[in-house]
Amino acid sequence: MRNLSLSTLGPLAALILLVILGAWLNENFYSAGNITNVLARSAFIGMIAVGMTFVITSGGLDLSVGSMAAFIAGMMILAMNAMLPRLGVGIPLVLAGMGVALGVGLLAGLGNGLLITRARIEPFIVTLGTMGIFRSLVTWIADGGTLSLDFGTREFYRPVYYGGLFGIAWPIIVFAIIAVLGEVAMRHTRFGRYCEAIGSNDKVARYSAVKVERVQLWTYVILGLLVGLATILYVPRLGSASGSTGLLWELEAIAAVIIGGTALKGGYGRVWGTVVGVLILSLIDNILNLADLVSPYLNGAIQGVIIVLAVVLQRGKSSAEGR
Amino acid sequence: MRNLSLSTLGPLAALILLVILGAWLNENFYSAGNITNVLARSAFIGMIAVGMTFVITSGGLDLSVGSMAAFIAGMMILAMNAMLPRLGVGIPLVLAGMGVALGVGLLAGLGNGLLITRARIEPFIVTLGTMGIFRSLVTWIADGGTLSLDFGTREFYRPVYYGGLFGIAWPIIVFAIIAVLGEVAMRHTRFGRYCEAIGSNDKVARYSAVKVERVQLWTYVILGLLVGLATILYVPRLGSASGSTGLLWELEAIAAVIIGGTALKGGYGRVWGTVVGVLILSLIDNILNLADLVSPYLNGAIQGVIIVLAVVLQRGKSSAEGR
Amino acid sequence: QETTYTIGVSIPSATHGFMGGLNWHAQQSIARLEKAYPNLKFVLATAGEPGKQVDDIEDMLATRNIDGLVVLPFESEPLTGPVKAVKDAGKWVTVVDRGLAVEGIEDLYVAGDNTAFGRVAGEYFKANLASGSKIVILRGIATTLDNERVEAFEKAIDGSGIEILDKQHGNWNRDEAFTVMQDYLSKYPKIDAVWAADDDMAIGVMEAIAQAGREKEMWIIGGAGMKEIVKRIMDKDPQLPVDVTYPPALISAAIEMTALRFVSDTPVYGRFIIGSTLITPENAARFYFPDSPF
Amino acid sequence: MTAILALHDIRKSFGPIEILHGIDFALHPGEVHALIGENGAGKSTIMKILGGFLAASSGQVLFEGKPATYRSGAEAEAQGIVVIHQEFNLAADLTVSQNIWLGREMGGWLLDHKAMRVATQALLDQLECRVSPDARIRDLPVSDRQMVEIAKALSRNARVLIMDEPSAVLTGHEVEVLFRQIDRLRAQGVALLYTSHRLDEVAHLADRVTVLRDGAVVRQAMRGEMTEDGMATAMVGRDLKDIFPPRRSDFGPVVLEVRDFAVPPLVSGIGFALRKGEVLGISGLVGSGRTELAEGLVGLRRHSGTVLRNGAETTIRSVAGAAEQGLAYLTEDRKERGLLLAKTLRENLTLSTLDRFGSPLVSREAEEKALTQAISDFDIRAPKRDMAVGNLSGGNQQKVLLAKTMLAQPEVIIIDEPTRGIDIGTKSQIYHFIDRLAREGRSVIVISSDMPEILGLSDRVLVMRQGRMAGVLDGAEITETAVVRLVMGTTEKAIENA
Ligand SMILES: Nc1ncnc2c1ncn2[C@@H]1O[C@H](COP(=O)(O)OP(=O)(O)OP(=O)(O)O)[C@@H](O)[C@H]1O
Ligand SMILES: Nc1ncnc2c1ncn2[C@@H]1O[C@H](COP(=O)(O)OP(=O)(O)OP(=O)(O)O)[C@@H](O)[C@H]1O
Ligand SMILES: [Mg+2]
Ligand SMILES: [Mg+2]
Repeated sequence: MRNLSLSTLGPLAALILLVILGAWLNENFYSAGNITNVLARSAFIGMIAVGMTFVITSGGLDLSVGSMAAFIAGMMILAMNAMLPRLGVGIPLVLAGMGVALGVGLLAGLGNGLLITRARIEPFIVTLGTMGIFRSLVTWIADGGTLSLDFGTREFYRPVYYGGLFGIAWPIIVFAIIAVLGEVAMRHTRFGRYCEAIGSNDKVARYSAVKVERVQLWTYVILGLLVGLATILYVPRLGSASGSTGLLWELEAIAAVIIGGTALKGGYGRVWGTVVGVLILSLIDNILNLADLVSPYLNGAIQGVIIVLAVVLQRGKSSAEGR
Repeated sequence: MRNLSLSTLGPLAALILLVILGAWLNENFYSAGNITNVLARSAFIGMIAVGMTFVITSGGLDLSVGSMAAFIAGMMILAMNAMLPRLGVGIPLVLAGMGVALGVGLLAGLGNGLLITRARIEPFIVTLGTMGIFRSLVTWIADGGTLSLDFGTREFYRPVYYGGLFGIAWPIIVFAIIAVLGEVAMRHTRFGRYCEAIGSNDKVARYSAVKVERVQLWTYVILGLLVGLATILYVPRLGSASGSTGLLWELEAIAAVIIGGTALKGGYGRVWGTVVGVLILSLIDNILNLADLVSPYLNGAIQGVIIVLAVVLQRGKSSAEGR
Repeated sequence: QETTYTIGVSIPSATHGFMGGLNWHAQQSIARLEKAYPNLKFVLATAGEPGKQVDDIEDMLATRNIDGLVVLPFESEPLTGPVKAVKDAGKWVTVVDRGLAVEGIEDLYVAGDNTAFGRVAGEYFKANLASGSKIVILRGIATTLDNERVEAFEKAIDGSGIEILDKQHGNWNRDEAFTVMQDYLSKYPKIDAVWAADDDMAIGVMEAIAQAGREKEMWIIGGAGMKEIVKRIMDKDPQLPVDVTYPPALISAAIEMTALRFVSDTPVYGRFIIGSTLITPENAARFYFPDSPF
Repeated sequence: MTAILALHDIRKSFGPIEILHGIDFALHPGEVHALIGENGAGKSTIMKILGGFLAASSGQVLFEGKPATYRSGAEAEAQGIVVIHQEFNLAADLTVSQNIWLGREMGGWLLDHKAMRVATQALLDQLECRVSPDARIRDLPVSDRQMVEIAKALSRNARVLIMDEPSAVLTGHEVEVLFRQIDRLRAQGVALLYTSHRLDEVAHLADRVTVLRDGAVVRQAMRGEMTEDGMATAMVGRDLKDIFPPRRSDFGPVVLEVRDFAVPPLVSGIGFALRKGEVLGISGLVGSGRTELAEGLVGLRRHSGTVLRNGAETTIRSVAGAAEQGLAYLTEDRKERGLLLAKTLRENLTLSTLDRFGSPLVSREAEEKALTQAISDFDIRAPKRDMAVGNLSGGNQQKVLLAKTMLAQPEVIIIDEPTRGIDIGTKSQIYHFIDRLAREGRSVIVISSDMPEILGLSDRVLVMRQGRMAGVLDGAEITETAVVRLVMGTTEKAIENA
């Protein structure tokens, strides 16, 4: 427990500093509306990043998640529009759409996972390839434009993003559940333990009766499912998908994982850290929008500086331990 | 020697298949003009990828090279335009511009390297940060638009890209020299040996009196210099720099390195492989332009499939060895 | 047997709604013209960044034996040299939308009017807002043409007493516009109008406003002429009183005129500026193309 | 004779725990000094301090009578102090030759590959090691890696050579080669420091012996002043008798039978039957294919042939499959295949049997209980319970590995080099543990390069030579000469058996 707190402290400290900064820059920062906005927006990347934590912990990588999200969104919209005449606007249609999203996500993750574990190709290459494939497919299906959900369906589906329970938006609730499940899975289940073991030394894991390929395959499948889940919450937001949906989400998700203290080489995963990392990233955006610091051209530079600083804070703490 | 030929064979086979495909699709593929075009445009990514090979071999990573190229191009153009009144259009001006490019490249690489080796922050995070920083700075300096080289200067400078020696374009010559130097450095010098040793096991390297931090720092500095060199050849081609210069070059360079057979985890570097990887990537683009295979929307998908296939070919050979 | 001609078309790839529409129109025109004129062949290439576009043009020249080139430069400066090389090789050159850095290279220039695009929007704001009104702006991807539009807009509202609260980049992207607008709404208790500068961004903006429940408070002007937006103007949506055109179909005009150069004797040299006009509920039907993806 | 390298009142702590309590100690040119002690006594720590790899918390290191000036292993090496580490210090992706010359490559701007290869070949020849200079370390078995380590040390022209259990992973012949080199260096006036848990080696080699117990020197003696028993007693602090348990005699039915088993390319034609409650020893030279056979049996390598478990034919394709059949294998390579060095004792202990610690949630409590049990069963000396396994002493790592494999309570257990690097006191405990397993009705296959171990433990001995069975010895047939004859191939029993 002690070393957990020590090393999570870094990103957490950065997060707290950002919150203080935000509040100081703009009094509306603390408003329920703004907090809801920031958290709900984090939810997509957040869920994906939780899945990515397992992939990276077990020594893998997935560059395709952003385009996979676009692809899933496209397929989901297409499927819902196609089923509309038969099912009519209503819960069955929405459930069917969700099923399609999860199914496509599962298949996409399975595809990545099989290429990596069966054909034994580097995860970087496989997912770089599928990244191009998914994105092209969406653009192609959308004919270069935007796939839009039927207007009536959309109105019905909207509350899945904008509605909530006890005043808490659905994306936030779902993200929280996924984060808790992820943390439990990483710390307290065999699966998480196996991921860490494989990432530390896959040979040792194999000699210890761990089904290395199967666990790795599962990490990609779970990630695919989580991308599907993220898409389910994403589609009601704008009701559309295009070639630019989910652009660079992969980089953001990976960055969140690494900022959170998971090792890029695998062997050590921290789901809480990832959640903190995601929040840091979306807070930076929020604060840059709320404050009139400098030219908006420099937003990227400030983002870069804060990311590096957040990690410096963390490393400052843990490098004392010598790692 | 034998295992070298075995594992280089894969990407090489893919390259040869692509060449055959290209020739079959369009008889102009073999024309001197087309070959020059393909080789010359590979030169930018090529030189950067050669530098990236050393970074990755020694266990590092650099995501910032694309934005670094944009930044260097911007600074170079700014400097040349500023010096124009004093130096006038001529060789001194071009040389001064080149000096600026190499200088800025060196400093940028040094910055990355120092943050990674002194502050001990993950290369992924550092270079993700500087990636944002460099790109923002260019956009900011260009005020959201484009920085352009004075037209007269540009006309004078043009031959550095379009001219050549004995009918071979300068970028090709320079790339070839860099590739040969890189291969020699990797295989036949202490530096290359140390890179492999550090990537394989930095503790062992340190025990063996290898100055680990210094070698790692050098890999980033050299990469910075090579980005500078690539920019020197790039600026006369496009004569301008903007926020979209060098977009995604980092991904292409890393992909070339991995396709070439260098291990992403470090410890094993192959410069020849990288060169083959770069050629594969630019041939794919060229071939897609040679024929109207499919909807241009699907280019990305075809690219993805070919990248994965190229690596499957290679792994097919080497997985027999059991790794 | 008449001679066949090959025309290269080089445009940016469909990374946002407007470009998506432009890609669609390009493909439609090509299909139509190839059917109408069997002796015309087209080569279409799309690029995600200026360097790739230069590659494409080089490849067309070296391997596809093009007789003419229709190009929408990703950026003016970097494309100037390569397009000039095409011209110097004796080919026909049509430049679309973004002019080259050096004048007089192209045979035909077909463009929208970025200055007018900003100005027309600005004039509408000036005419319909009281002095002291507060507005926010969403900018596109940081480029020269975005700068031109914003400058023209600011110049047009000059002296009206309208206050621009903020102008951040939404990068012509729905999601980013949504995020930026959400934060604007948190930051500013009172906003009277939004210049979203692009219809894709307008959609994101409207969602954010709907979420905050502030639909009554402000209206939005987008830009380009996306079918959904035009439809809502036709339906007299109070939130979307008007739109400013910047039709992606201008690529069709350019391709067709270039084709005419090869299949007929019609003189097509010159500059054609397709002005930006205001879409109002009255004239909206003329701008409505339900089949276009944009 | 003056000391070339000496320690004066050295203390060393890791965190709050003091490991060494005031060590005094000297090395003299032309002398082999042996350092012995139980696992975790602090031998490796002393050697690292001498070699500049660790700084002492207090006290002085004297080199040639003056306080040592070196600050790192590399600097020490430049002054002629060379260490062969207990854990391997080789870069796995590099070749033998590249590793040996790492940091001191030959050639000017360009490396002189040929010179290095030739020099490497000469070193390997000197060690009678048949490894190719161009082989990658990754592909070498542990014994060959150890020989490369030795070659690397020899290439350094040491004035002081410090060897931390160099013989632990070597077999008889290689140990002889090593001893010849040690004799040669001693004659050249090199000061040598040597540790080993094989006390016969110590008695044979050492001119001077220092006995360490719990981080303090308890005895020093010159050659001939101390018997092997005396050393063992001084180390452990009590008399040791009956290292080996008494023999068992009642065996049950055959639980594992193997027919015409082959693990390409090396191993073929293996057939044996293992009975309930039996200990089968497998002996052979390094490279005779014992490890490959074992790895084939548990599905880690592609294999062919028939395997019968309790009379029923089965196929085992993975360690997990083997576990389902009640088969477990303890690897000889604890660093690369046995333990996650960066993880804690607990995580390592339960890794292969995690499904027994609760589902879906793993019970931390149950794990901790298992760890407590393992620590006491195997006498694991860990300064802290939650430390990384990599920070344990070598012998204690081996104990963790043993505990981990035993936790699965396999019916049939294959143990590859069970007591590698384990001190004599604990060795005896492990032997009794194996005996207990057999008496509980489990069956054990012990692969060992330690002759007394094979002789003392086995009910039957299978000898392998060049991937084939050289013969099987039963009961009274098991004598040292009989085994050695089969191992070396001077008896022809192999042919009739195959
Ligand atoms: N980095 C470290 N952190 C904490 N404890 C350590 C560290 N390194 C060694 N120790 C502890 O110091 C003690 C002495 O270890 P050392 O390796 O010197 O023993 P040893 O005598 O060589 O034993 P063995 O015969 O098993 O190799 C052990 O208890 C070990 O766990
Ligand atoms: N002829 C060979 N071909 C391929 N690999 C071999 C060959 N001989 C030995 N090896 C390698 O050596 C390793 C150990 O060899 P082997 O199992 O034959 O040794 P062993 O008899 O168990 O001896 P020890 O355990 O004492 O090293 C194996 O894992 C294998 O990779
Ligand atoms: Mg030790
Ligand atoms: Mg063995």
